[in-house]
Amino acid sequence: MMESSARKVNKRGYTLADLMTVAASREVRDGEIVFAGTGIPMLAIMLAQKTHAPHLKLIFESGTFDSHPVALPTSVGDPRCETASSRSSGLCEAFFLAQRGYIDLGFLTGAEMDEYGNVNTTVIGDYLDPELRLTGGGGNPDINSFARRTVYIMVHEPRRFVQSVSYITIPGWRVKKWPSGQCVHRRELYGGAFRGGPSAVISTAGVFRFDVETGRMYLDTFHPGHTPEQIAGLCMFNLDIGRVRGETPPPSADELYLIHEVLDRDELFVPRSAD
Amino acid sequence: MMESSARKVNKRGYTLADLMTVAASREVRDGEIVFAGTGIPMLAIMLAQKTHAPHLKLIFESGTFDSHPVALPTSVGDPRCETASSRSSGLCEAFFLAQRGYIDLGFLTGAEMDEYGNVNTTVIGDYLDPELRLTGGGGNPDINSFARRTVYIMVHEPRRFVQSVSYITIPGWRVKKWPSGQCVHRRELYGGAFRGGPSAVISTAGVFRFDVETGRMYLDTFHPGHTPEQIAGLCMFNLDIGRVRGETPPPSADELYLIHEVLDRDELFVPRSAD
Amino acid sequence: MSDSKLITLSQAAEIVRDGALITFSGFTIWRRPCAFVFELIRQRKRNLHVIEVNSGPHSEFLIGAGCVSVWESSWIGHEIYGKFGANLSRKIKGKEIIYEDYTHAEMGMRFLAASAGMPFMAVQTALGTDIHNPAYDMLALAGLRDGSNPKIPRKKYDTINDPFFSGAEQILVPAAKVDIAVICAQKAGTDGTVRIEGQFFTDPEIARAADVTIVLAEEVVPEEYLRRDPRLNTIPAFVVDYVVECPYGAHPTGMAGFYEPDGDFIRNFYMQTRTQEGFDEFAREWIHRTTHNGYLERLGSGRLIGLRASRTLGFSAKVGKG
Amino acid sequence: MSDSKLITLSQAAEIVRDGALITFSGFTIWRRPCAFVFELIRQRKRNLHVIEVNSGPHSEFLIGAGCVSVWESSWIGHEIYGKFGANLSRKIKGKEIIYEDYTHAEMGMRFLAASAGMPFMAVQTALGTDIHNPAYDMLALAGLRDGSNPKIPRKKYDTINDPFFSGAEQILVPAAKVDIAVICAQKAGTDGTVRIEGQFFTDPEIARAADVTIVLAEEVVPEEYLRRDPRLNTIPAFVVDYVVECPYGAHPTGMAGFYEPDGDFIRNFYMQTRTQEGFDEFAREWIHRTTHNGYLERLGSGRLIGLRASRTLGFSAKVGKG
Repeated sequence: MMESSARKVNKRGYTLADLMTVAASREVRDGEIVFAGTGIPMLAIMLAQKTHAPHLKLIFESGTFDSHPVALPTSVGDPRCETASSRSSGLCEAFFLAQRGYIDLGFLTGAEMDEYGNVNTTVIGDYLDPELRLTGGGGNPDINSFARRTVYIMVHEPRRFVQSVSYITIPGWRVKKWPSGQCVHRRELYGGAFRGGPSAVISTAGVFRFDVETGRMYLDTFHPGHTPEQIAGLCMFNLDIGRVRGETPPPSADELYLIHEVLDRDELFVPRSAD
Repeated sequence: MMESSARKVNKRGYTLADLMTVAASREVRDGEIVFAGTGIPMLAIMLAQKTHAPHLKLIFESGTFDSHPVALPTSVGDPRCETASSRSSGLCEAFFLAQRGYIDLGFLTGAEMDEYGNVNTTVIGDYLDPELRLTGGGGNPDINSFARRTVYIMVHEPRRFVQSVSYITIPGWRVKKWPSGQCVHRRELYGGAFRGGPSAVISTAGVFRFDVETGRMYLDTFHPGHTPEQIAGLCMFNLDIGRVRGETPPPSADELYLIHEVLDRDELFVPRSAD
Repeated sequence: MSDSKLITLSQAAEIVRDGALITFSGFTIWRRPCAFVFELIRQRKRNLHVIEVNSGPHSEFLIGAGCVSVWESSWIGHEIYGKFGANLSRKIKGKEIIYEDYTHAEMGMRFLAASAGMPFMAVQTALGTDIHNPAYDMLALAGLRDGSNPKIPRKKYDTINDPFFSGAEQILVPAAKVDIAVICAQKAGTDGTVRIEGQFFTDPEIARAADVTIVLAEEVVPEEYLRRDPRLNTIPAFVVDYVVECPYGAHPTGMAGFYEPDGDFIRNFYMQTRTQEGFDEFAREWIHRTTHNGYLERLGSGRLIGLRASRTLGFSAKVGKG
Repeated sequence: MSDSKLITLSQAAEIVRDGALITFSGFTIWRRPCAFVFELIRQRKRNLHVIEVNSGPHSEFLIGAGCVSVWESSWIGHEIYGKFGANLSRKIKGKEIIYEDYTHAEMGMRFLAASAGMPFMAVQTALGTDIHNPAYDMLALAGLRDGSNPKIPRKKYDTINDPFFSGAEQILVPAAKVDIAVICAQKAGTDGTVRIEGQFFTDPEIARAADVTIVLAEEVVPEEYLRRDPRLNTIPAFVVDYVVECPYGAHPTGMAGFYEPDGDFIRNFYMQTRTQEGFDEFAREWIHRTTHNGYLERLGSGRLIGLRASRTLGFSAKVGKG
């Protein structure tokens, strides 16, 4: 996903992929139960487990709970997910736990998002007459619905940060109330099942958060080489940049060592820098 | 349950308990999936497995499927139920299978039954103001609801073969339609979930079956020493004795050997004869 | 974090508030947390709402001691060691307890629903029986379905016509939400992973259904050992809040692979406690003014050795009436 | 009776009628019954209604070959070896296939409901998304929800207000009833007992949900061996109707403990089959006018050995991209 830019090392000695992985890992709090997808999310979680969150519990929707992989799984069906887990079972039990409220944090990747954090992974164009059919939702809508917080990893391009997604696959902060399709706050629709929603987006340009009341995205930190105004220009909606805190904190030497020499030595998800 | 009469051996060399166990075992057809309770039912099933129904599959609601116990379990939670089973799990999975329609035959014991095969194991007297509270239903209503046929083992006394049970714990052929409580045929109430109902009662006096259309019990065979008329006198309802086929066939030497020398050597459920 | 889950039996019982909705592991006379129940009685808990798939000796202890105000289940008895629950029976006759009847499948699905964050599940069992008699919604008659306790459903059951296939009427049974689940198991890891040997009954469901899950383990073992084969584990560590190492914690009920039910003990209890006076005498002898260790000493080594299960068979080759 | 369940791959595929509702084991690129799917394609099955928790290479084979008229699932792709389902995507754009979208949790609960004889199950997921857009009930738009096929529900989903607790709106998802489930597993006993190693995904549920359950096993082993430890078995023998011994039956998807997914094969397939012509060429090379044994010979021993999982680890220490 980040192949074009990922190997470009900046003058500080780390790549954009490094920065994003570390920023994502910092979203995890110690002791949390984290529902993981594959790719950078899994790498970020494993990095957190080896740094500030040694007691996080990693759950895969394929059915393994509290895993401690020794080899990086590249998909959630991989038996590498089972290593040293507390229990290995199946998908239904994973979603029993999730719907019951055990999940603190979900980690997802998104292709297209609107300012309320609604995500489309289903279709480009009209659902009934598509330009391009994509993967569909899989477990992503579930993880987001059941978790207290969801963090997204995204490539930052205007066509991905849109005014309105053509199909809501994964619910954000303002969603559609059926049968009318009227747009309402997530809390209103979920009622007693409301636990939270998208909490952060780590894009190739910055880190974004959401105002829980308005449901709107705002810029929290910008990555080195970007400015808030330039990032606003990379969004098709009116991005709130009034709450920006500054630059995204850089990776530490320890984090970089763990990413490249321990967790992803085979460069499955994060390539080493080109120099 | 049959302690008073069980040791009385008749001139043919077997006891009433032997005759009942064998009659019960003959209700099993080869290859059937049988949901077993404990006591004489379990003994009867294991006898069938060792005689004419070697391919029957024994299920316990505690969660073991297709068991081949080497030691007689005395309750369904007993680890003796797990021996050589195809899978060991829990109660929910047992009832998933049962409700899905996998069960051919259920084997139960009953304390009080009416002419439609409705059984009360909950209370003597008024449910709201009981003379004596009994065990309650447990899995018995479920086994009977889900199985194609249910066979009961019962002591034959007039107070147990009643005109009307004070509380229907296990449904028979004519049951109550709520909220009115109007009496309707089981098929009408169960609709698409209808699979059958009580198919036989093995009492200490004879073997009884049910007319599926009227739902009424009739005498099929009478045990040696009884007559149809005398058995009718042991029922508080008007027993149909017009379809009686004759005497209950006696146990074979092979069956008696299996009961006493192989399956129940410790006389847990069927005592040896007193002489 | 590892060690923080390990507490004592008496600390564990202190977690249970008067009036709590509580459920227990096991099935009839197997793996019931009797040591925990004895401690609840010693601590003189009151107004417990016991809700479980079925009841056995442990429930009879608790009911006989007057700790229970609501019994919600499907069955009570002692299998071949006692025909019914004499204490529940006496309390019902004396109108000292509220009772609510379901079936095994209904109770199993009720716990499954609660354990999966679902408000109900559909079943088609016991249609036409008095279990569904609308006049017998006992918690409603007692005024307990007014929503003041958010874990108690507003109805015993509801019906709906299947909108997808047959149109046939379905029974909806409400989730069995509980404050506390107490599970008696063979092995627990130091982080809480539970490995149940033999049938696991409805224990995975009750563990997830409860707000607080307490495990009494015959053996607390290093977590790493259990994690070598996660497919054999029954309950993931993070579902378990507290672990108590409590050998013979299920006595007089049985523990697959460890010990048989103590049939003589259960039969004597059943016979002795047909009256309240008998129960009180039993409680003075076996429960009050002692501890779990004192109880085991009173039983004596010989008796415990006699109940031993073979580690090869998983049950005793000697105790016939297991 | 023991041996009667053992049949050949081609006999197994013959059981599938044109138009059947069919589902498959596994998860994305793991344990998908590809050898069976290739045989379905050779036998030129038509109008299959594929319904599964998620789709992977096996579904893409079947869809590309024109065997599928309805795709009902939540996801399709090849994980890191291919971004989406190029064949499904092409057929959707060309309006050659009917598609219906749910989520993983919804599909899991749909199979659980069917496997438990329930018409529906309640979930609270994906509220407010277009997955629940009433205008997107695609089977209804195609006229397939008229009751003429009793396994197809009359609605995509329904809603109900929880009558027991909060009163909140619940989504009812209908049971996923299927004619045939095909399961690719590590081990099956001669009577049909299935032992799945690694995560079992939704395989126990699909096995019970189907009218006919067919198992492709890497190894068919004596039933007695599996019955020594029934807690490790995943599906009871009587749920399985037919067993096919079929080594590498999941290739190019992976089999925990036996072999890794063949990433190169999947990536090449994904790249090659962006067009129908590309698919047809792939099918000529790998599917038609051959057998499963021929396919394995074409792959070659070296390739298969290279995919081997370590029997100690359960995965390959060499193949990084497992």
